[in-house]
Parts: sequence; C-alpha cells; structure tokens
Amino acid sequence: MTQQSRFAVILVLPLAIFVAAFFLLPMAQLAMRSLFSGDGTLTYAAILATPRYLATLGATLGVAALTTILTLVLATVVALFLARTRFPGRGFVIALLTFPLAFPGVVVGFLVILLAGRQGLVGTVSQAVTGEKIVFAYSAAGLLVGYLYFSIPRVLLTVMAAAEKLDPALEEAARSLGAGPWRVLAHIVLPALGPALTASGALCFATAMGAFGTAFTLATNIDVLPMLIYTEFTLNANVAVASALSILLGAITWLALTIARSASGSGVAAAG
Amino acid sequence: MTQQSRFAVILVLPLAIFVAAFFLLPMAQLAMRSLFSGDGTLTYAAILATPRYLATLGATLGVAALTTILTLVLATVVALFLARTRFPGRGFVIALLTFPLAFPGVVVGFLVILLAGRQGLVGTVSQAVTGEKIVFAYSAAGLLVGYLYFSIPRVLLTVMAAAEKLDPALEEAARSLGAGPWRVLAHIVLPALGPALTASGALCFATAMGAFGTAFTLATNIDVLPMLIYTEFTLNANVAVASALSILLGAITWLALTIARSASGSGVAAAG
Amino acid sequence: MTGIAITVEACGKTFADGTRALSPISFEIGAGESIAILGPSGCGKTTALRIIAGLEGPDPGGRVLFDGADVTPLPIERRNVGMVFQSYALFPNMSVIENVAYGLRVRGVPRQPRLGQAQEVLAMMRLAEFGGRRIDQLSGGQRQRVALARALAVKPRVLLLDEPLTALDAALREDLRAEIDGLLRTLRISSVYVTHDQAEAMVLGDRIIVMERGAIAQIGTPRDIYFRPASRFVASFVGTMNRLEGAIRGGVFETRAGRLPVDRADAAEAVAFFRPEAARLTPADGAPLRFRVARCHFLGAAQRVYLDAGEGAPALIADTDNRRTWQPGQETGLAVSASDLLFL
Amino acid sequence: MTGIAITVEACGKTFADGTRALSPISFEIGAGESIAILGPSGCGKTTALRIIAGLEGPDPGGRVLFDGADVTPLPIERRNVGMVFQSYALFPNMSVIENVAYGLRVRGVPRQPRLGQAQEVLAMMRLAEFGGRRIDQLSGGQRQRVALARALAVKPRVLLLDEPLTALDAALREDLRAEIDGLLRTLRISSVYVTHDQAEAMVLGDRIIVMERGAIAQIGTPRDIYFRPASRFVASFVGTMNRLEGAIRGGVFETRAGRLPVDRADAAEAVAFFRPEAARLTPADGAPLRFRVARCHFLGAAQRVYLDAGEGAPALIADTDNRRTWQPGQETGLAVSASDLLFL
Repeated sequence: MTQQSRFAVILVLPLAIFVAAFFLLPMAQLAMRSLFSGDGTLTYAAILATPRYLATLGATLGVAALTTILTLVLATVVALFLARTRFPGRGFVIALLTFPLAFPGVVVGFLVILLAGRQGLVGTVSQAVTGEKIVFAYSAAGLLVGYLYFSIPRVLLTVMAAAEKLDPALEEAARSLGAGPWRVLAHIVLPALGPALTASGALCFATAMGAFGTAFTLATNIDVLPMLIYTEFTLNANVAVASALSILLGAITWLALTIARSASGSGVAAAG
Repeated sequence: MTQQSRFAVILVLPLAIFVAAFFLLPMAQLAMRSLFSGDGTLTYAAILATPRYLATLGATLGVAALTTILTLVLATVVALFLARTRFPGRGFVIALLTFPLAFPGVVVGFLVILLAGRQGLVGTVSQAVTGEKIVFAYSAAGLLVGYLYFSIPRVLLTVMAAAEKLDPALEEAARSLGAGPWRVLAHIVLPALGPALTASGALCFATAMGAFGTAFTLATNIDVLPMLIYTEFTLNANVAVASALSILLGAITWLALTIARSASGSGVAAAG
Repeated sequence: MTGIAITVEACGKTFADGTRALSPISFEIGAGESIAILGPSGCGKTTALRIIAGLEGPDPGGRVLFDGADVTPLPIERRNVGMVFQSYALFPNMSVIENVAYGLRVRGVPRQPRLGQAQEVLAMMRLAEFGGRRIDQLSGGQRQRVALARALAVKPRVLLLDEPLTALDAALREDLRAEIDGLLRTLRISSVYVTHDQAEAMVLGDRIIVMERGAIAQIGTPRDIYFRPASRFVASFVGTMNRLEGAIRGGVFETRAGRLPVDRADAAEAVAFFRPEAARLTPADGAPLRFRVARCHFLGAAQRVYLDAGEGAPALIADTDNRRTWQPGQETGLAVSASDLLFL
Repeated sequence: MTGIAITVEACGKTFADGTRALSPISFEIGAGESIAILGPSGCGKTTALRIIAGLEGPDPGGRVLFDGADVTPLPIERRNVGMVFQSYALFPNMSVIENVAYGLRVRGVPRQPRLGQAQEVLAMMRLAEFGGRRIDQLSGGQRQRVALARALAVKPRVLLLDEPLTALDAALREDLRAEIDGLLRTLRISSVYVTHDQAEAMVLGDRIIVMERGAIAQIGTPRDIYFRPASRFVASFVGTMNRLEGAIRGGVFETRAGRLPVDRADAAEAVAFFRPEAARLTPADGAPLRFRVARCHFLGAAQRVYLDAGEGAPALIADTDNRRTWQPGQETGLAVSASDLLFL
C-alpha cells in the first residue's frame, strides 16, 4: 500500500501546481473583483438595487424553470413509451430525437429562426392558413423552444436509461396487489424514476441558466444572465458587476449541479 | 401486455405530433437550405474551395483535438490519484476541481482574461519577474486554456468514477503474476479505463467543437466554427453557408457523440 | 385464509416471435394444497406461474379456473393473488409498513386500520419492529419476509412464489425455507412455488410438478418423484443418480463390474439407475460388483466415495457413514438391492 | 511444481484506523500440503492469506518464511505466488490465452513459447479450445478455470485461493471443487484455500485452520475438526450440532427429556453436543430420551426430523434414512452413544 501511495504522489505532484495556478487563482480573482464596484459600493448591493439586473435575473430563472418543467413532462412521457414498447424503426426514432444533441447553441438558435423566424416555417404556414404571420423566434417563446430543443434529448436519454433499468417485477408486484395502470404509474414508476428526474431536471436547469449561444443568435428581446455578463464585461467594461453576476450565476448553477450529482451519483456539468 | 401497450400509445400520441413539428421540420429545413448557395453552386463545394472556411474548420478541429488530448492526460493522472488515495480535505479538492463546471462558457472566457489578459495574473507576474508581460488570453493558447477549464472537471469525474469501479483484484492478480506498478498501469489499469477514456474524450471533443461562449468572450484572433456560423448567418445573412457549416459541425459532433455513447452506453450531449 | 382450488386447462404459451415457451399443459391444485413446480431454467415453469397469476395470457384454448370460475380474461390486478418475486420487488419509495399496507391502500382501506392490519402481518413474520425501516436498511432474508408479508396482507386466494430464495445465500435459504414451510402449513393457503432447487421443492411441495422443455415430465408427491421417477430426466434432475450399463440374461444383470440378480425380462442393452445412498460398500471378496475407489470425500456428516467405473464412464457414487476411511486405489465390493435398481 | 514449506510467525494486522483484523497468529504449511482456512466473514482469514501473498504486510514482529527464507519485505510481485480471486479478476482487455500467458509475458518469455506453454496449461484445465475467446464469452465456471490456469502457468511456489467458488452457483461449485481437488492432488503444490464453506474446507484441506474473530480456533485434519472440535464455536460452525442441557450425577446425564449414561464427573450444569447423524430414532417405549416430532423434511437421500425440545429451546435434529415416515406430534425415542456426546 505505501509503495502504491508513493507511486501516486510522484504522478500527481506536478499536477498540484498546475491546478493551483490555472484553476484556483482566476476563481479567487473573480471573487475579489466582484466585491466592490468602481464607485466603492458593494457590487452585490448595487445589483439588487438595479431593476434592469433584477429583471434579467428573474427572466433567466423563469425561462430556465419553465424549460425544466416542460422538458421533464415531455421527455418522461416519450421516454416511458420508448422504454416499454418495441416497434420497427424504434432505434431510428431514438436517433432522430437525440440528433439535436449534436448541434451547439448557435445552431439551435439558427434552427429556431428557421422554425419561427420572419421567414420561418410557422410564419409561412400560419400566413397561408389564417392570413396572419406568427413569428416568435425572437421572443421568450423562441428562447424556450430553443432550450427545449437541446434539453429534451438529454433528459430523454437519462430517463429512458432509468426506465429500462426498472425491475419489471416492481410493477407486477403492484398489479398483483390490485393497482391498475395509473396507480402503478403514480405510486411506483414515477417515484422510482425520481432520482433520474431530479438529476436530469437539475442538469437541464443548470444548462438553461448558462446557455449563451442560442440566446445570442436569436438576438432575443429578453435579456438572459450570460448575455448580461458578456455585455457588462465586454461592451461596458464593468468588471465588478460582471464578476458579481458570474459568481451569482455560478452559485445558482453549482447548487443545481450539486442536487443533480447527489441524485444521480455521477458526473454532470453545465453548458459549455 | 396488450393493455400496457394501449396505455402507452394513448400517452404518446400527442407527442408524436409535437416531435414531428418542432424537432424534425427545422432540421429538414436546415438540410435543404444548405444545398445551394445564392449563386446556384453547391454550398459544400463552395466551402471546400474557400480558404477562410477551411482554415476555420482546421483550427476548430485542431483546438478541439489538442484540448481532448491534454484533458485526457491531465484528468487521468489526477483522477487515478484521487480515486486511490484517501487524505483529509480530499472531498474539498474534488469540489474545487469540479467547480468550473458551474460556469457557462462566457464566464470561463472571462476567467481566462482575468488569468492571461492584458491586466491578467500571468501578465502581472511575468512583468514583475522577467520584465516582459505575457498575454495569451486572446490567442489559440487562451482558447485552449478556456476549453481545458471546462473539459478537465468533466473528464475527471467520469474517469474517477470508472477508476473507483475497477476491481482491485485485477491489479492484485497482475502483481501476483510479477507485474510492477508501471506494467500494472499500462497493461491493466489504462486498458480497463479505455471505455471511460473514449467516452469522455469523445464528449470532450464534441463540447470543444461546439463551444461558443468562451471563444466569443475572448474575441480571440483565431476563428472557430460556431463563431463562423454565427457571423455568416447573423452578420452576412449567408443562410446557405451557415446551414452547410451547421450540418458539417453537427455531423462531426454527432460522430463523436456516437463514439462516446457506444463506449459508455449512456446519454451524453454536446455543449449547450 | 383457506385457499381455493385452481384448474389449469390446456394452457400453452407461444411468444410473439414464434418461440414456444409452454406446450399446452393441464393440472389441478386442491384447495389449501402446496404445489412446487420444479425444473431447470427455460423449462417453462415461470411461464406457467405467470399464466396462473394473470401476468401472461395462455394461447387461445387455454383456461385458468379459480374454484371453478373462469378467470382467464382477468388481468392480475383483478385476480386477488399474492405474488413473491426472486428480486423481492419491494417498493423502494415506501417504508416497510407502507409496502405491506400497499394492497390495502389500493383497496381503499383508511390509513389507521390498514397500518394496524399491516402491523399484524409484520408481527406474524417476526418483523414487528421493522415497520419504520427503509427497504435498503434490510438484509436479503428480511426483504423476502417483508415481500411475503406484503403478499399475505391482502388475504390472497392463492400465494404464488417465483424462486423466492434464489437470491439468498445457502444458510439463509435454509432458514427461510423452513419459515415458508411453517407458514404454508399454518395458513393452509393454496400455493404454487416455482424453483430449480429440488430440496426446496421436496420440503415445500405437497406435490411436485417436474417440468422439462415446456412440458410436464411428472406430477407426484416428493416420494413418488424421488423413488419412482417417470423418466431418465426426472431421475437425474431430482437428487444424484448412478447409472450402470449392461445386459439382462436369465434374471441376471451383467455389467463390466459384475453380476446382479434382477427380476426383469431379458434385454441386450439395459441401463440401471440407483441412488448413492442405496449403494452399500462391502468387502471385495465375494461381492456381486467390484470397483476401485477413485477418491473419497469426507463431508462431515457422511462420506462420498467415488468408484472408478472404467474408461469414459462417469464415476459411481456411494454415500456412506462418516467413520470408515477409504484409500484411492483400494478395491471394494458394491451391493445394491434389486428393489433399489430402476431400469428406465 | 512441487511446493514449498511456508511458515507464518506471529503475524498480526492492525489497520491504519486502529481496527485489529488479526491477532498475531503462527502456523506452518508443509511442502505440498493443502491448507484450508475456514471461518465466518470478518474472522481475518482473507487478511491471513493476503499476508502470505504479500498484498499486506504483517504488523512489526510478524514474519513470513518460504522454505526458511524470510520473504516478509518482498511485495507480491517478487514472491512468485499464484493467486485466484473470488471475482475471477481476469483481464477483460486480453483473450483467454493472453490472460494465461500474462505472467510469462511479464517474465520476458517471447511470444511463441509463452503462447505454447499457456496452451498446455489450458489443455490441462480442459480449456484447450477456449484460448481465442474473450473473457465475457465464458461462463462463471470457465472463468474460474481460466483464472486457475493463469495462476498455474507461472509455476508458482504456492497457490493461494481466496473464496474461489463463492461467486458460482451450487451445482457448478461442486464440480469445480472436485476439479480443484484433483488438481491439488495431482500437482502436489502447496496451497492455501480460504473459504467460509465447510464442505469446501473438508474436501480440499489436508488440514483445516478454523478462525474466529482474528484468531485461530483450531488447526487439524477434517476428521479432527468434525469429531473433536476444540470449542463450542468450532462445533457449531462446522456441520450441524445439537445441543442438550442438563446435569451429570453419578455417571448419568439428566435432561428434561430423559437420562443418558455418560462417563464423566458430576456437574450441576452440563451441555452435551451431538451430530444429527449420531442421533438414532427408536420406539418411544423404554427409550433413554423421549421427544415429540415437530416436523419432518423429506430431502430425497435422507430425512431430517425436527424434535420438539421444549419451550424456547431450538429443535433437535435427527438425520435418518429416507424410508420410514414421521408424523408431526408423534412420540419417538432418541438414542445417542456416549462416545458421540461431546461436553464443551
């Protein structure tokens, strides 16, 4: 054992230095910069006193929460169906449903514009049918659709894997005790999927909180937190506010990831 | 069984319509728009004939590949160390190492600027020590550091989980047959981690290919594919090229994700 | 909780892909009787149980009757059967007592009375103090006892057990086997117990149904099955069986190792089967059959002596008491009573 | 491949957190001897094996000698021992033959000769045609035979087996137990076999070391251990043991159920132990001990009769032949020879 340990220490020593320098120093810097604004007031207090910042925070949390709820509902229904039924072309359907995973946020934003933008599919069809052109790509609805686009496949895969791991005897036992399909779903299946739903839901929330590419591409008329950070830092050179907002966003996401990790016991991450 | 199936069909029918409309139509649209450019030539041929596009593609692939290799090496060493040794504060070290997961790409870009930007830590220290100010945040190196920042924690968690699941008897068996620590590492441990390394490496590559926020924030002097797509679509209104590049990026990422999925057997996704 | 009679009539099962899991089989279970269905994996024993339970429907033409009433079209949730699974199948999101009370909850029994009834059943299974535990705080044996309590709490018409002891280790398996035995004897509930373990089938079945490749090989009491197996399959699947080849001429069974008197007609090729405990080792001189000892395993309570039956033939096994010692290579006589020889 | 003698001298083990896994123990293993270390989980048997292997170092003062040479400071990779694990521990990234040849590869044997030697060992284990298979294409029994082949391919000085059969199911366990027995007898290699299963220890150990809570409870041949257990722990851990309480007065053991003549000094409180196969059931009239039958389990080859020993006392067990039937409630006599009674 001691020999193995010595071996491990030799391997890891250079890493310790790297980690300290590259991982921790910038985070410490970020925390320090976030404390005081240019005019000397506490930045966090300043943020809470500025309606524009608060509105952005609220909008981001709202869109992320709504995305999470809708994703969980839709993905769970589809996942349960796909986990339980075998039909020709099932593999192809799963491949199509999970294909959006391959598109980064920018392309997803682009897809939303193709769907619901000024020359989009929804607009064309709605104009032909009702005479009125429906365009929602640049609104909160567009952002929501974009977030659903990359959230649903992730949650779908997680919940499907969990549903396939469920012991079928659990449902059979409940049925033998007299429970019909809806009761089995409510009392047995959904509670058993609980950890998977919590984990993928929290992950979905964290991803939606941090998504930048989609929002940026849609140039939406609602502002979200990552865009605000970008604007404050790059355009307004307001490092203190950008730092404080980053810490705030990091803390919220970190909380969601912690929930996800403790529910699933495995490694999960925010949006890249 | 038939009763269960009927129940499942009722649940899923509304979903089929949603899926067709919101998932598949925009992707089909994207594929169609990508075929011909405004001047009537095949867009893919046009892309291959344009040096700027090719250079961007090459740079993106290069940065993503380099990120993957460096991440795998660094994360594997740290993961093996953390999986094998128990010391006070181990949990805290893991928490610190995985904290960057909570930051979206924009904040990671911001961290890289704090580290290696014009007023960054590296610059300040290097100026004090050598008289020369080292600034690499806006170069390919800065991008690489940013990508490492969010790649290492992900791979670290995956490899650590895999290393902890390794049967210690495997190593003991190899040692009983006469293998010393380096042979055990090369012949037994690394091959056993193979699927985890492949899966997390492919995922790391896919994430780096699609990362937008970091590159955008760094306003780096090397162009990456998601930024090119954004520029062509939003600023140049070149829908055909943007579509073709999206399909190209999607195909590469999809391939990487497929590798990751078949190696790990679970759900994995690109950058949000 | 007295049981009902169950009739299985021509129940076969062919799956959607055309595989036949079960040829049409028929049998009856008397009210209060314990039936063990015994067979190797893939013999259709679990499919038979699932058809009785209502988890699978039989192929057209098959019927399941509970006390004479046709229940074939009823799904399991309307048959009032108690089921116990190999994997325990306890609901992880409920406490022990909530698991046991779940059947009563589905039946609309209010909270207080249902918890009271569940507590009674737990007490009967000697689990009275475990009601508040989470499932993952229980050992395997305790889990299966909770599963039994849960199945019994709804006063089912029949108790169906699908390899309930297979996931447990040997010592625990024996304890719980005795416990289930006591339970079935006390409650006199009709039960069907599926297993691949002959000791379980022997102890728990009033009668045993031995199955082989989707069909019934034999139905009978444990003694019938052990002493009068209907086929070579039953003979070798239930207990250990020795096999001796030879020919019968004039009331004498002639083998490579010697001659035994038998009461059977002449046959050029005959195969005799006998149990290890029916083989008596005697001095070699003057013995009807003579062998060399291949090896001897001292097992504590008994010894198992392996006799060399010649090139290519499996060793014969004789179980003897634990006192005398046997050396490999030593010559020994072997005697088997004519009544202990089975020609199958 | 003749084995070496192994001496374990005052080897104890205290872990970093202060837990004592092993009190200092000493024993010798003769060249070519098979030793079984038997005990319940947590008794320190695996720790003892790992100290012999070199996977753990003993606490200061402890020494391990191979043929008289001190190997205590050598790590396992320099001790040339063969190890077989409960989990098989086959390398999943190598084929069957590559697994078997791995020890030779580490020793620098060139590819062709090492594959040749590995093939020979595979053939010895009747696995000749499995060399090209992937590990996940093998059954559990085949995997453990490959693990044995891998350990033997390097011609180790001693073979160390850590519960190698525990992960297998009952029937396979018995087959492989016989196979390991044959292998140890043929190769005459020194071996240490750790197990919690007394049947394995009996069959495979020339001598058995019974361990209890980090210490040695008894060392002896299987017959010593079974017939002359050194303590109540050994008596009840190895085989089934009945327990009868009473008092000895004037050469008579007086119990609630009757009186037995014994050859011992008077004692106000005495506990007699006897084996189920030493209990003879006799007609109740005139029998020294009388009981009521609680239940009788027909097990095929034998019957196990449980006798009611009165309120709160565990039932006494008598193993009898499989012919006579016993009814619950029936009265029976019980006879035990004085020589079969153990007072511990």
